[in-house]
Amino acid sequence: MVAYIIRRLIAGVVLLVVMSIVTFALFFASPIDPAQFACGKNCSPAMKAQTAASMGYDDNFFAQWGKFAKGVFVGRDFPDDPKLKITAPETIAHCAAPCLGYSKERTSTVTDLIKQTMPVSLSIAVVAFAFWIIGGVLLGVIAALKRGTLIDRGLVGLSLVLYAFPTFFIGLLLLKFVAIQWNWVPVPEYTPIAEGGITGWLSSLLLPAITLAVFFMAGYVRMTRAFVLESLSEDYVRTARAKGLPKRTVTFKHALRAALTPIVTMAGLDFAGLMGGAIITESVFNYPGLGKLAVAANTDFDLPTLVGLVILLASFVIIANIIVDVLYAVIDPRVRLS
Amino acid sequence: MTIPASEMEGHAVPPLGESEEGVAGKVAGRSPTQLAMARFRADKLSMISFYVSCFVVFAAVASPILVKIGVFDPDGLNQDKLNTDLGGIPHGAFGGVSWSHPLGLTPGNGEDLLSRLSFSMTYSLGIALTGTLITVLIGVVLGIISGFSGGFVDATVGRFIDLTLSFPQTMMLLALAAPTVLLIRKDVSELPLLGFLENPDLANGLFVVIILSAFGWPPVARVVRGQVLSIREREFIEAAKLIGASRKRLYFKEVLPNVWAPILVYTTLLIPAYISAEAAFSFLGVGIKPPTPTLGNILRDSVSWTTADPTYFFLPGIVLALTVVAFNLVGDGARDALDPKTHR
Amino acid sequence: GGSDGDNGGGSKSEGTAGGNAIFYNGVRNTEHWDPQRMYIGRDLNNSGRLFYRSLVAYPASNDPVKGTTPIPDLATDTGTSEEAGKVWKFTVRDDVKWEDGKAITCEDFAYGASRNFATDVIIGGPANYLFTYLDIPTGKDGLPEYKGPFKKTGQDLFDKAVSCDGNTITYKMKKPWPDFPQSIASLRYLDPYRADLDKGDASNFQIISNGPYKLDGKWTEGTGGKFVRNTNWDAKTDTIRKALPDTWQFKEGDTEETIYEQFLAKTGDANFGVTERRMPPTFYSRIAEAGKLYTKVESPFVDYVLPNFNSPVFKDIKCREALKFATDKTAWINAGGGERAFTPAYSAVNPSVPGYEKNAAFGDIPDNGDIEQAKAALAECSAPKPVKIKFTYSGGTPTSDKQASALKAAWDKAGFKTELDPLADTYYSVIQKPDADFDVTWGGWGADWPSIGTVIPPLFDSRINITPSSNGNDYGNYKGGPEVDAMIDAAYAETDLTKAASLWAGVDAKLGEDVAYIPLEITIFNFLHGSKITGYSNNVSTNGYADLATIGVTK
Amino acid sequence: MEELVAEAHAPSQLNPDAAPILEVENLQMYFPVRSHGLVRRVVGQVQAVDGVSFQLGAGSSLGLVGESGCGKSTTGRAITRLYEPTGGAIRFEGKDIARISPKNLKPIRRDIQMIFQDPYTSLNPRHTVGTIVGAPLEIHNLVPKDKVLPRVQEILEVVGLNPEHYNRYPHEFSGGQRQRIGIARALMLQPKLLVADEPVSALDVSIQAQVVNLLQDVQKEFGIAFLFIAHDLAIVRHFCPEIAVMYLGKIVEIADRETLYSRPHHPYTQALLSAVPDVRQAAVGGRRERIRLTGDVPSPINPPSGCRFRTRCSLAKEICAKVEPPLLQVGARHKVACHFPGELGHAPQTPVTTGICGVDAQGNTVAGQTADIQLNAPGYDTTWLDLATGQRTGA
Amino acid sequence: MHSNDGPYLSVEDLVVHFPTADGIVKATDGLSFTLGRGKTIGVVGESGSGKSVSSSAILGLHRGSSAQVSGRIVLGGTDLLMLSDEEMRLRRGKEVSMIFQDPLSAMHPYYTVGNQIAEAYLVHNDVSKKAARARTLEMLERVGIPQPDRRIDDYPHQFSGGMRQRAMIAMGLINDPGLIIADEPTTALDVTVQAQILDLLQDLQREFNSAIIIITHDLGVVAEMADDVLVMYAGRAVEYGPTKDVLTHPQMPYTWGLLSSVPDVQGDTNAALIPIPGNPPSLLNPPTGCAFHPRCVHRSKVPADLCTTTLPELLPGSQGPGHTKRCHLADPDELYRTEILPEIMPDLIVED
Ligand SMILES: Nc1ncnc2c1ncn2[C@@H]1O[C@H](COP(=O)(O)OP(=O)(O)OP(=O)(O)O)[C@@H](O)[C@H]1O
Ligand SMILES: Nc1ncnc2c1ncn2[C@@H]1O[C@H](COP(=O)(O)OP(=O)(O)OP(=O)(O)O)[C@@H](O)[C@H]1O
Ligand SMILES: [Mg+2]
Ligand SMILES: [Mg+2]
Repeated sequence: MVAYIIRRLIAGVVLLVVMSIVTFALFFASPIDPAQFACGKNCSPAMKAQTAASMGYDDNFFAQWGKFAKGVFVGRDFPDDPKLKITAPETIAHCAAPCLGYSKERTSTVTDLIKQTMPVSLSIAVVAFAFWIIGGVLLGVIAALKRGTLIDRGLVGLSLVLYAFPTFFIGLLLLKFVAIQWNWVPVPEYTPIAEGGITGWLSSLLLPAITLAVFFMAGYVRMTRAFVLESLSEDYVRTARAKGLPKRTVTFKHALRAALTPIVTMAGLDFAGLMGGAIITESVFNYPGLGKLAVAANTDFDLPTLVGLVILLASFVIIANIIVDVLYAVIDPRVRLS
Repeated sequence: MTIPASEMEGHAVPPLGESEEGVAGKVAGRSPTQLAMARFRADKLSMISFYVSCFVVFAAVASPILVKIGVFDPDGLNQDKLNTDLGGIPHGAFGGVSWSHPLGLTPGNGEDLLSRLSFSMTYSLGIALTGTLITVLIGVVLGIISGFSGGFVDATVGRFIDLTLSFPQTMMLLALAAPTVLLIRKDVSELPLLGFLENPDLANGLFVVIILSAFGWPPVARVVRGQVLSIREREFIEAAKLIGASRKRLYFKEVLPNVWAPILVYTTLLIPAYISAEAAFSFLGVGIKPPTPTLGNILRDSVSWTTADPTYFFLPGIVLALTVVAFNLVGDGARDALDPKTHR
Repeated sequence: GGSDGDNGGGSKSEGTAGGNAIFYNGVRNTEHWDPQRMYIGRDLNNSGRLFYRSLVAYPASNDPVKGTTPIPDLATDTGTSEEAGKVWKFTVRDDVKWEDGKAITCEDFAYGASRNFATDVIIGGPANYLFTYLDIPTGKDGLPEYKGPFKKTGQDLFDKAVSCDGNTITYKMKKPWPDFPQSIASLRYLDPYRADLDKGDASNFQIISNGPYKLDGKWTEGTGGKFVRNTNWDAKTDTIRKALPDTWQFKEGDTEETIYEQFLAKTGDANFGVTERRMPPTFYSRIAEAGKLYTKVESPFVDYVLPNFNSPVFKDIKCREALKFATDKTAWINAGGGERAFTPAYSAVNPSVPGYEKNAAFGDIPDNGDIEQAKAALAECSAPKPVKIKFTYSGGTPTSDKQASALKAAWDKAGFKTELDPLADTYYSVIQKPDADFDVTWGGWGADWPSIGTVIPPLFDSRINITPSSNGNDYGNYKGGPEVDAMIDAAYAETDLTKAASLWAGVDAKLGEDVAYIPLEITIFNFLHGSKITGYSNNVSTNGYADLATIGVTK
Repeated sequence: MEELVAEAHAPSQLNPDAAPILEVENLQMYFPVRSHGLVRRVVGQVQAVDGVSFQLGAGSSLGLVGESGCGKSTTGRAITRLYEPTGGAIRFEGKDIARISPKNLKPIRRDIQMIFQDPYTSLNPRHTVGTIVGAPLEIHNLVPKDKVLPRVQEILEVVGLNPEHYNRYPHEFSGGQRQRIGIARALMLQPKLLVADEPVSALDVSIQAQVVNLLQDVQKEFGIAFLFIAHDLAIVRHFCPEIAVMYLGKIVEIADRETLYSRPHHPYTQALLSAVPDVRQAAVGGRRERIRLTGDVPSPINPPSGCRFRTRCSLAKEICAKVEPPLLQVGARHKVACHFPGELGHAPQTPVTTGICGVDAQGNTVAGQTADIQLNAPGYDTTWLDLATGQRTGA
Repeated sequence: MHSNDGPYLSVEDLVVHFPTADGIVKATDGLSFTLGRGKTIGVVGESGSGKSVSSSAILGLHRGSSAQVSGRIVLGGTDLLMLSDEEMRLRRGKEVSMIFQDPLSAMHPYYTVGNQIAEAYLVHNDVSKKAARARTLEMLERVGIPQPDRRIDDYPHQFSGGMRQRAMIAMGLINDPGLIIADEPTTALDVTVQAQILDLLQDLQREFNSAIIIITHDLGVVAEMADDVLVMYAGRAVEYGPTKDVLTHPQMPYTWGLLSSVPDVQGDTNAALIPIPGNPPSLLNPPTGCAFHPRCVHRSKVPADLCTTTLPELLPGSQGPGHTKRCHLADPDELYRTEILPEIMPDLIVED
């Protein structure tokens, strides 16, 4: 097991390296000049050249990647100009390891930006995850148990309809009506636990989390329903009934348990994806998370932030993948013990 | 309508030694596909959804023609029919419903909503279908190759899948949108035969298609690979090897027909997902740009007119929901029909 | 300019001190709080009203003249000029302090000015004016030979141009700059700066206040920040800022819809809020509902389209004229919200700028265009018919897209075949490329201070704009040639502001003849504010935006 | 009618003089076992088949029986060259095909065919019967395209299917009928050897006989040799004049039907036979006397040393753990791999193999003595070890 | 044959119908039999003849599905079909228990064997977990699992096929049920393992004096295990009686067919296999009259078209009242002796 995890971790690191090279290559091939953006609107060629030099954009692709990779381990200075270090060291931004780059547009290291925005995205992801997993699995089980009835059709139909609408649509409506016009909840504004306590934090996340949860829940209702139906027809469920177990035990302990494995797998990866910020939801509710940062960074083509974010999010997914695989082995003794 | 298989086993097939049943003429069997189609037809909800989907497809195909011959005018302005003092809300009830504009007008410019909704199908469905096609194509090819070859090839494709999945899709979508579209319009369109990509709508549409398929294929590949893995183990594959079948025959004659069903199901479910995706992308300003009508573009505009022009707000939403739900139900129906197990 | 709307300057009731006010920045984030880097009207106004004081500033006034006439702020007077405006001297008050209690010195001003020259660090600001005027030689790369306080290259050149003598700071110019104080009052680029706290790039969001409020904690891009009272600010030294609320919360990222729904719902914190975002047309039907919260005022901005002089089509004056005649301002305005949102413009210069004249080239054309003349001109246009053109504009909002398609409809009616090319993120980077592939583009501008000299040269003087890799603000790649260059120089040289204004008007007329641009409209600001706001006024001195100097809140 | 049927499906009889069509010598088939470690190196081998030798006469049948996982199918698959054997020789008509390249395999394919166990997975559900049965002709380009169908119908007739049903799909047929389709496909190329891997064990009892009879008919009509794999001892007995019993990858006993079923010499064969429930017991009531085997079959990854059966054998002695018993010929057509071979209850007290293996009774190597017969040779010698006398005798 | 106070289990006119989209599947149609404590009944028949469905009905497993179950299933004096779902549940696993065919799929892969067995004990007995575990260990020991204290925490996939079946038996017997239904308990196993399991079942039956219904394809298993045998065809019993009687003097052509289509390990190697022609009928539209008539080679020996039109009653034949059959043939014994037996067991003729 340990060897297996180590093997997966090494593979993950390799994947991350390849992934970062591909990312660099993609952005390097871009016909958009990042220096132009970093330099701003009133920018002469000379100014642009200076900016490019200070950000290292004037290097070739491999050198840029090399510097980035080095920065991750030992940190980096922006600009890395020995002369300036003497005349005005205070104007040099030091980006400590693990350095994912320095954003000239946001005048901050990418690591700091991520530190700032990450808690928000994580909060939304956690609460939304709780909503959709509990809601999706519960409704899915109900639909499966009431198969063919009006309840089943209603649940599946509703989840389909909700799924049909893009998140921004649902989010905007929730914001406009539930929060503002009907004033059932305050207009969501991210409140960290440190400020608002658990309840403040939770209530500030209500609408964005519901928006996201609705989107994901649709899939989970259908998925859970299908898996539970499948496992209800398994022989071991028949065995459980033949033992005289109460229906609840049969459903939850036996049928759902097996159905949960693929759901957990899916959920783990979905959650990892979400940690990287629900771009649309964060935009709709003006939540200063990774997703909004990504949108902003994209607006001014803030290359270091974009690249940093992409690589960070990729590592989330890769790690989640490993965790899910390990989890899978933990859940399923057939995998664990073979 | 369905002839139960067990009945045939009982009677239609002559038992050994009974020569009396010398049925004259050819007895054509019903292929699994035909049976699935019969099952599908028997499901009312699926059939209704199928008709709705067909109607949508019809609208998508017919709209450009109707625009050409002047029946539809999605870009025609009717500002004179708007109340400019109220920010351009159409005069008249229900968003300016009239004989010439059966679904009313859009606020602001007074374009014909029916024309726009109908024409939007051409783009939205065009993107969804092309995206699905490419996604499935990549997925199927890689899935079959990796599933059948196993070993190194399989591992490589597996890593490639991991790599693809590790990219944050929406972020890449955002970050690559502008540069890629620029690239397509500038450089790609200079290639022979690709001149049409200079058109911004096509270039933007292509970009969405590229993103959808670039990130959409791994699940297809996984599904197909899984199928191929199990089919590879079936004895009929060994039987085929034993009669000396070539690799080509194994792939295309023995394996491929057996993976069609899951592919088809996946395809039908991918289309509505991509229609929704296009709508979501347009919120981020990615994809075909307004004023060209796509479901996403219209919805994005209409969602801010909730109170000012409720007709304009509701109609596009209903059309999108109906389309996506219909396509999804067709997919569900196809799955049930193709996999009789779920029928039980 | 000034107030000519329904409610003009808004409520005039005097407020009382205390309470917490909110400013909604909206979806457009503040890019810089570094005084030398700011160039967005909203931020220039707000910072000047709350935490950055300059040598001179505009009083809070709705009067077109009073509101644009500088009064002393950190300086003891409005400055004295010598050599017909080539030398300017200001004396800094000795009773003003930074937020940490240190006195504001003349050196701080000199240092602030020097930062403009660090063109690799202090990016984005209006330093161009200093490069044009300040007596520092220009190097081969077109940039001043002084490289700013970080590199210190050519420091002596700067020290000669800007010097301190006790509390008196002297600025030496290459050529006369009669409205120099107005530029100081309008922009923040000659604000003082603390050399000991300067971290260059990293100071972008650092606020070293000398006004009534100081930043509490950090500024977070995309979220905003909170301003609290600066105890080292002495109200006695300041005649402009009332500083009524105890705190000012700046919020970034909300959409217009969210902000305005909240104003209308009159619930929650938004009651204490004001914004710079204009009311979207979707809310026009609910203006009655808003009652006194609604204000409307003509803005100092003008929107126009620019034919690209590098495009094969619009190289030809006839083609440009055809476009001019075909342009339907009314349709554009209607698509954007109607008369409530815009009023037709007849020059790139806003009527509020002194010396404004209707540009003859555009004045006589009906607002909805002249299709016959357009067709006639197009017939003479050398481009192959139908004339295919590409309109690249800053899209991304449903309204801008609607306006573009309205414009397209009109142009197409005259015989053009228009392709719409909305760009969101990449807009400026695309159109600033001289070889960019578009035929028409969109632009909007407001004078940096009430002088046509801050409109025409920044937009159309090819010498300061066009370089091999960028066209600066001259998106149409217009090159006036020696004739126009000479006219511009003459206008600059004229020290009598009234005379100068008429010279500028001449330049504008020439631009009209060349169809260097086609004016569309003047934006009308439609605003709502929170119901608990007092002293709300869309002052001329703050470009028609809410003047935060006078605003208070009731509890 | 019954008489006719009975006559038609007479079981094949042993023809000792038939020329061998297939000779398998010391066949080995190992599957690598990979570790879960950092590097997935091979950590072991599943010794699925380990040194199997036998001979099959033309037109004859050899039965292969044994418990699940003992390597029956693997042997069959290696012979049809679905697997490439790890070691040993497979001589088909005298030619070793064990290592033949895939390219040269194609002509062999025509001669060696297989009938599969599972009638549900052995037919491609997306092909019509005509396609399935006609495929061999197409692939080998044996007849012109327009002649394929008549040929298919002909063969369908032979296996007792309605020839008009050529364009039906497998799912429209019952299990027994599907098995007939599979047989038809195998017959299409007129093979000389058919490997039937549990051809009836997936079928309903009432259908089994149909298929078994058909196979017998086919064998008779076309003179096909059968390698008949099954775990049902009764069916094998019915079908094959000669039977090999496998245990854990090895043949433990091979003999003609009469000998094997009435005088089995290997304790495993004896246990196996005694475990089969018998309908005739109804007349007596209660259970049959049986030899109770304890424990499970060991893993083929780590087979026991010496005799692989010793862990479950009541006769096992020291020598069994040390020395692997050779497949010793103890009758004209009877070989057994046991140190203590003998009829039930008559096992010798001392190992009979000491001389042959060159060891003493405890299994320790005796210096100077070497094995004096060639082990693992397919087929039978003219002389054998007479257990009663301990001498080599001949016919 | 049975004690005076009536049989332990008595199934009367059991009907199980499944309404489906294509029509009603008559899986079991009027099945009756009785079983005393300590006795075994063997149920044989082709695939799809309704064996499993009938036994599931006894356990009440069709409750909650769309199946229509009618008739009477009297177990120890109570009609199980009259019980409420909850009352039935409390009897399931306690008074009646079932051993399934494929123990791998019949056990939950995620729970340990011990857990699953203990669960069956805990649900019917108010005892501590510890006590349940002790009881589980005892049962595992009893069914012959070596080192039960080590294996109790293993998962099903870690057990071999035979051990899994033993564990299933332990699970079925842990509450000392009066009736055990074993649905093809050895079909997936090798002969040697099958022998072990059958031995075990018999030992346990003696120990607990339980009644066993054993469902199988294998007439040999029935011959060795069962006191009575019930031959099913198309949802109905076609022959029913004491095993010895039925297997030595079968009176129904279908039973003959079953006997003649499997060879015998001890019989004459020259004996022919006589298959039953054709295929089992559809339960949607079972043939009229005797359901077996389309496959019956002796049909011609019955006058008129009785076989095709009239369903024969299950009536005692020449072998006494305990041996019933469903056939129109006038003298099946004679037919069997003269025509069938010489073919399939020629060696037995002399004895007879
Ligand atoms: N491809 C393979 N890779 C690894 N091990 C294999 C493979 N095929 C078979 N084995 C192993 O080889 C052994 C023999 O398998 P084989 O299928 O030949 O047995 P069998 O006698 O046919 O059994 P059964 O009666 O269950 O069909 C088994 O232990 C099996 O697990
Ligand atoms: N839930 C159900 N719905 C419809 N038909 C069913 C259902 N369950 C069983 N059947 C049908 O009832 C018939 C009898 O099935 P059953 O499982 O009792 O057969 P069996 O005798 O046990 O066969 P096998 O030997 O294959 O186990 C079959 O035709 C089956 O298809
Ligand atoms: Mg096998
Ligand atoms: Mg069954």
